[in-house]
Amino acid sequence: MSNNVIVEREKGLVELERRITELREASAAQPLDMSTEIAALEAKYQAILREFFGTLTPWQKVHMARHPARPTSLDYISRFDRFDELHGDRHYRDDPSIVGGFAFLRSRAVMVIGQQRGRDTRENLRRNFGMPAPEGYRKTSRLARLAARLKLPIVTFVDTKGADPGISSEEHAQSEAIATCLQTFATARVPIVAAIIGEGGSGGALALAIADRVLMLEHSTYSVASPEGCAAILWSDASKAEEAAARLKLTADDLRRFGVVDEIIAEPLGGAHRDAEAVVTRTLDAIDRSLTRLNAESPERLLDQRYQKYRRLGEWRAESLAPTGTAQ
Amino acid sequence: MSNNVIVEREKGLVELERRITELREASAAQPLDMSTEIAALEAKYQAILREFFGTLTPWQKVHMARHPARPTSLDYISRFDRFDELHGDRHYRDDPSIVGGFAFLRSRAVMVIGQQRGRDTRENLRRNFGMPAPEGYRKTSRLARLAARLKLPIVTFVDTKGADPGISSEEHAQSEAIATCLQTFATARVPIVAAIIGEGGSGGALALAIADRVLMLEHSTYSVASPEGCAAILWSDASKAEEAAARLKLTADDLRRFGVVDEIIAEPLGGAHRDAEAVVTRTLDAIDRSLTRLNAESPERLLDQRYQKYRRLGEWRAESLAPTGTAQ
Amino acid sequence: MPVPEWLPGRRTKEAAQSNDAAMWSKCPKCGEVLYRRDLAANLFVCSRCGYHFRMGAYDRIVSIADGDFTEIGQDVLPSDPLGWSDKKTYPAKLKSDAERSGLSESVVCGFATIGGFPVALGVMDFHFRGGTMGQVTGERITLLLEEARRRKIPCVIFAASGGARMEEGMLALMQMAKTTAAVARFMEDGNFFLMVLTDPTTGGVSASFAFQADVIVAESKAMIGFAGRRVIEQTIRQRLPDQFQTAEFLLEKGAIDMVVDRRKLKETLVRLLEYTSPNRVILSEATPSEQSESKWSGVEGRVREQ
Amino acid sequence: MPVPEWLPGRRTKEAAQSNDAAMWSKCPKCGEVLYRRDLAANLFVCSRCGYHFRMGAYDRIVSIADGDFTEIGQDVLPSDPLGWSDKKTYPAKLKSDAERSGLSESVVCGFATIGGFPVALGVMDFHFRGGTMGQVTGERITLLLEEARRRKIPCVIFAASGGARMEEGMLALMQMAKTTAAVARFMEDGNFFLMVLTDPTTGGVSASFAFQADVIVAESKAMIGFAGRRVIEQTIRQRLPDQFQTAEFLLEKGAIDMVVDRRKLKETLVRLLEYTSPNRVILSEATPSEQSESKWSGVEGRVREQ
Ligand SMILES: [Zn+2]
Ligand SMILES: [Zn+2]
Repeated sequence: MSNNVIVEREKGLVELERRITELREASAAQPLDMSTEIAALEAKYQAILREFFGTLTPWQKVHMARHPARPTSLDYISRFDRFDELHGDRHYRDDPSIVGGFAFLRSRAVMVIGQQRGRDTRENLRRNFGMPAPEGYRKTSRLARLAARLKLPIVTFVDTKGADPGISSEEHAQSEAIATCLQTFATARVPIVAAIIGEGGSGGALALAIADRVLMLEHSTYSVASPEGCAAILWSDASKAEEAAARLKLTADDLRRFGVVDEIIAEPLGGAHRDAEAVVTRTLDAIDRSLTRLNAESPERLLDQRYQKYRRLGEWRAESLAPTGTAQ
Repeated sequence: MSNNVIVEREKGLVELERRITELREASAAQPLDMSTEIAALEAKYQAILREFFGTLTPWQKVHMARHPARPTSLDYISRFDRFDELHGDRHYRDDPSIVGGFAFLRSRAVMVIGQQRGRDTRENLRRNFGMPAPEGYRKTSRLARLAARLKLPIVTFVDTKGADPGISSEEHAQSEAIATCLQTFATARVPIVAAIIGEGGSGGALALAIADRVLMLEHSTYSVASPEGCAAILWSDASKAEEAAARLKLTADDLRRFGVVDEIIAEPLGGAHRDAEAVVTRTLDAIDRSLTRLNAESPERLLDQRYQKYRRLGEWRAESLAPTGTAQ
Repeated sequence: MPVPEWLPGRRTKEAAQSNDAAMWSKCPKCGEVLYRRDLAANLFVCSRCGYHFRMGAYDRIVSIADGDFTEIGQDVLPSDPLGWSDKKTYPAKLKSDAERSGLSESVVCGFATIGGFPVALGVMDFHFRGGTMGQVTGERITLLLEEARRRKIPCVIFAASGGARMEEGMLALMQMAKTTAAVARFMEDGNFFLMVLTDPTTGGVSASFAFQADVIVAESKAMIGFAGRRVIEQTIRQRLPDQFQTAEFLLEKGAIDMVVDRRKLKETLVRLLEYTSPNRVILSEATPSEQSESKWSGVEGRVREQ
Repeated sequence: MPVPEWLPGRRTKEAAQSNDAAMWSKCPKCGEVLYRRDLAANLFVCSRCGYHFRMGAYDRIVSIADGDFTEIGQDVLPSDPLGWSDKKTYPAKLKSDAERSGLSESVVCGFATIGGFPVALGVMDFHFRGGTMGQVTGERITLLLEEARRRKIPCVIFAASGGARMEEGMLALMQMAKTTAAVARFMEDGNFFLMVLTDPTTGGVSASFAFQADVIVAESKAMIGFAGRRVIEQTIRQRLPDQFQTAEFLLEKGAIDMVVDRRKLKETLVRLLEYTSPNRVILSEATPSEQSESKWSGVEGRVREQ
């Protein structure tokens, strides 16, 4: 993670931040009025912030989405009014890269399920860097089915590079596990709100993102493959990831335009981690508003609208072809 | 299996059978009329058969049920008009101790599922002596759900010492796998006929035996635990298995009386393996008759009758107790 | 825990003696000598090492319900369908277990409120025939589920069982089918089924209604499995690690939802019931026992409103 | 296999050349030189070692349908939502693939009879963009499933796919959601969904409609998985065994129902359709090709009666 382009830029700010802090402390301890100097430094600091983060390229957004300090699913879930974690796929294993359970959000009982990467190396190892195994997707399906039975709305947090690509994941039918997730969310007769809070990588992210309403953080990304994966697939050269990121249209604005994302949650200058408190609150508010609106719908209408929403996604030329042969 | 009491008795018949065959061959090759001698020997043979097998103790029936030559699930399934095996639990493994798939029985499309022990040592190792792992029960549930979706009746063959009691079976939640089987069969909206063809051992057998109609071969056994297991549990002494067998009421007649079994399929003197052809035909006929009758019922009525059938099983004293304390 | 009026006469002798300050038990894990009265006050958990003693059904009900409990199925009593007899007759075994445990069967079923929520409550007790499931066990649990379904209230069952009961043969095994079918009907209507696995839960109970539940909670260190430890060891011809088949092991293997210390159990159940209650509200942060005393409500299905 | 009237002009150049007796292909497995005409007659299976060559969509349809095929969705054609360009523009890639393969997208959908049974038939083709799923792929498959649901007939899909198509970005990925939802609706009505996995089936196709099917058949030795082999090898930093991710491997791992040699495939599909047909009858023991010729029926949903 040390070659994160956002983290690199932030290093340039550290010295300035330190100097402002020192000056403030000095000013407080001494009778000298240093407010002019402080204001000047802060203005400079803000100018640099704007220069560094005012406009982010897709590649920079990829790194923002992966920023080690970016709020993770549990940072959001811990701000719910209450959370009781449920574990396990009931068959083989509890996959720590998926966190889920009952929760109260603004006094509303919900089922919350999120992909959870680690906030340090040790946790990352335990949580497999947020890449779920089939057991994680099966836990997800189980909790979603439970929510549907008990008529609890479902809230998901999406934050994964993708599904785990290891040997045992293949042996345990990763494809089937993801397909079952997709089917479960497509047919669950309760409102579903998904929030793309970090990296939304490929089918492994989509498995938690079929929803009546999809929210996305301003600097999150969501793409058909990771830029590295895309570059490897198309050009057999993962180092062309920046180019791939530019082409993939993986930013919130792009996806809002395509209709993949319904609402964008603003982030502070420099990214969600610079004011996690505010971002989390804003996100939970948006989820709550969405749920209030969705709760007004009948399950039938909800399901039908969900179907139509995904049914319509995509664009194509429709032209009557001169038949190349006449079918019998 | 060499200490099978039925097999031991049969050894005593081999010499007699050999002599009858020899005499027949000699009679055919020579002008001498030996029909009197042959008839005498055959009469003696029949007398011994009756003496050996005319009345079987529960313990002898246990061994008959375990007889290595006794027809197994595949011996029945192979006499269906057609069979296409389906494999796997879609998650982890195909368990060869469960065999299942689409079949035609007397021109009726069905889903057939059976517990399959080996017919020799090598097959027994492959099929885990007919003791299903959780993956086998999950395959069973999957196929039963598939049958219910496609409105195919379900036919099961029960023949197991019990569910596999190994380490990985515990690790893979054997309890959950069996419970899910029970629930699937209890709620499947299609006719179900189960045939207890060999040993019906405990919950591992019941997992395939919740049915609208339960058939049982005359010398099969079906019990809450294997006699060895029962003796070990109650008396910490597996060698008292014969005593346990006598007490457990595990014969077809006992179970017919209790209402656990609906119909008994007769076996030839000496057991099903002495005329497998006839026993298999008789069993398939009985299954076919049952399905014809059950097909006439609506799914709702079928389900309700199935519920009531198991609802009523059991007997108890019902007396008004003087309350030992008054509840609030 | 105040002792409710209805309780005396229903508890095990051992538990009843817990009012006698002079009686003591020794913790089998750490060896600590614990006075019965203190032990009972601490929910039968060793105050030194946290070891969970097996708990009697009525003690359990007192520890979980808000003080109310209306029992059902007491008039359903065991018979002897197989005419079983070994060292003793089966009726004699039943009689001595009844005397020792104060129970008429291995499960006590009824209706109560937990944290103000009306629930159907079934509690198995290892002290009666090792918690084995016989016909009466199955019948009482089925009655409970059917009535809970009628009332549309959650069902909470505490499992503690050595499996199906040998002395009732196949009729005992058939209770797996019967209870499973009753659970399926109960759940199909969208009702909440909450299971608490206590030490030990194995065999026919584990492989039927216990693992059908929506949410499965297990008490710390409880032994839970399908096959008994001895059976597995005989099969594989080696000793199993101590951790095998514990609640903590099962949590890691994904088989259960959570492991809870008994002293936090009521609080946990109340929280879980809150999520699934028709009137979903968050209770105040008061402890469950305080709540349950202040918000006690009758058993007849009145839903707590706020 | 007689060539149906509608076929010419729809096949790949390579396949079309198969009538030219002089053209040959070399078996990549055993090195045998195989004349195209013989290879096509043998369903593109090496007559020496049984190696299954990848098959064009129309060749597949000819080998599976009874001779009839009514295509749908041909007027749904790919666009360039991302304005993609790398070495070539995306439209240019589409154009060259269309020329090379004779296809307008990676899937051909339509209605046919198989062994007399009317079915919805979708066939993916690796020769067009590596069988990747783009918006048109998803739209055509969805149209097929919706119409099959309306007609209440089984749906048979042949998968061959490298996953979701990069050049259409998230709109390609969203086809997983779209097709999955369509499959779910189709299956909820009790219709039969039969999947044939061919070499290779991976990624977004594998992890959506392919593994939702009622019955999953795979062709011998087909490579099937979620992640690509290279990706896994990079992750674990070691070479995978050859057997890994083959159809035979998946059968053992319980992921699929059966592995079938292509030369037995039609026969197998007919058998499977018979079990699930509304008029369940057993066909005579005649071989499928004989049956299909003698029992040909129109495409408009007429159910074969007997
Ligand atoms: Zn202690
Ligand atoms: Zn070859």
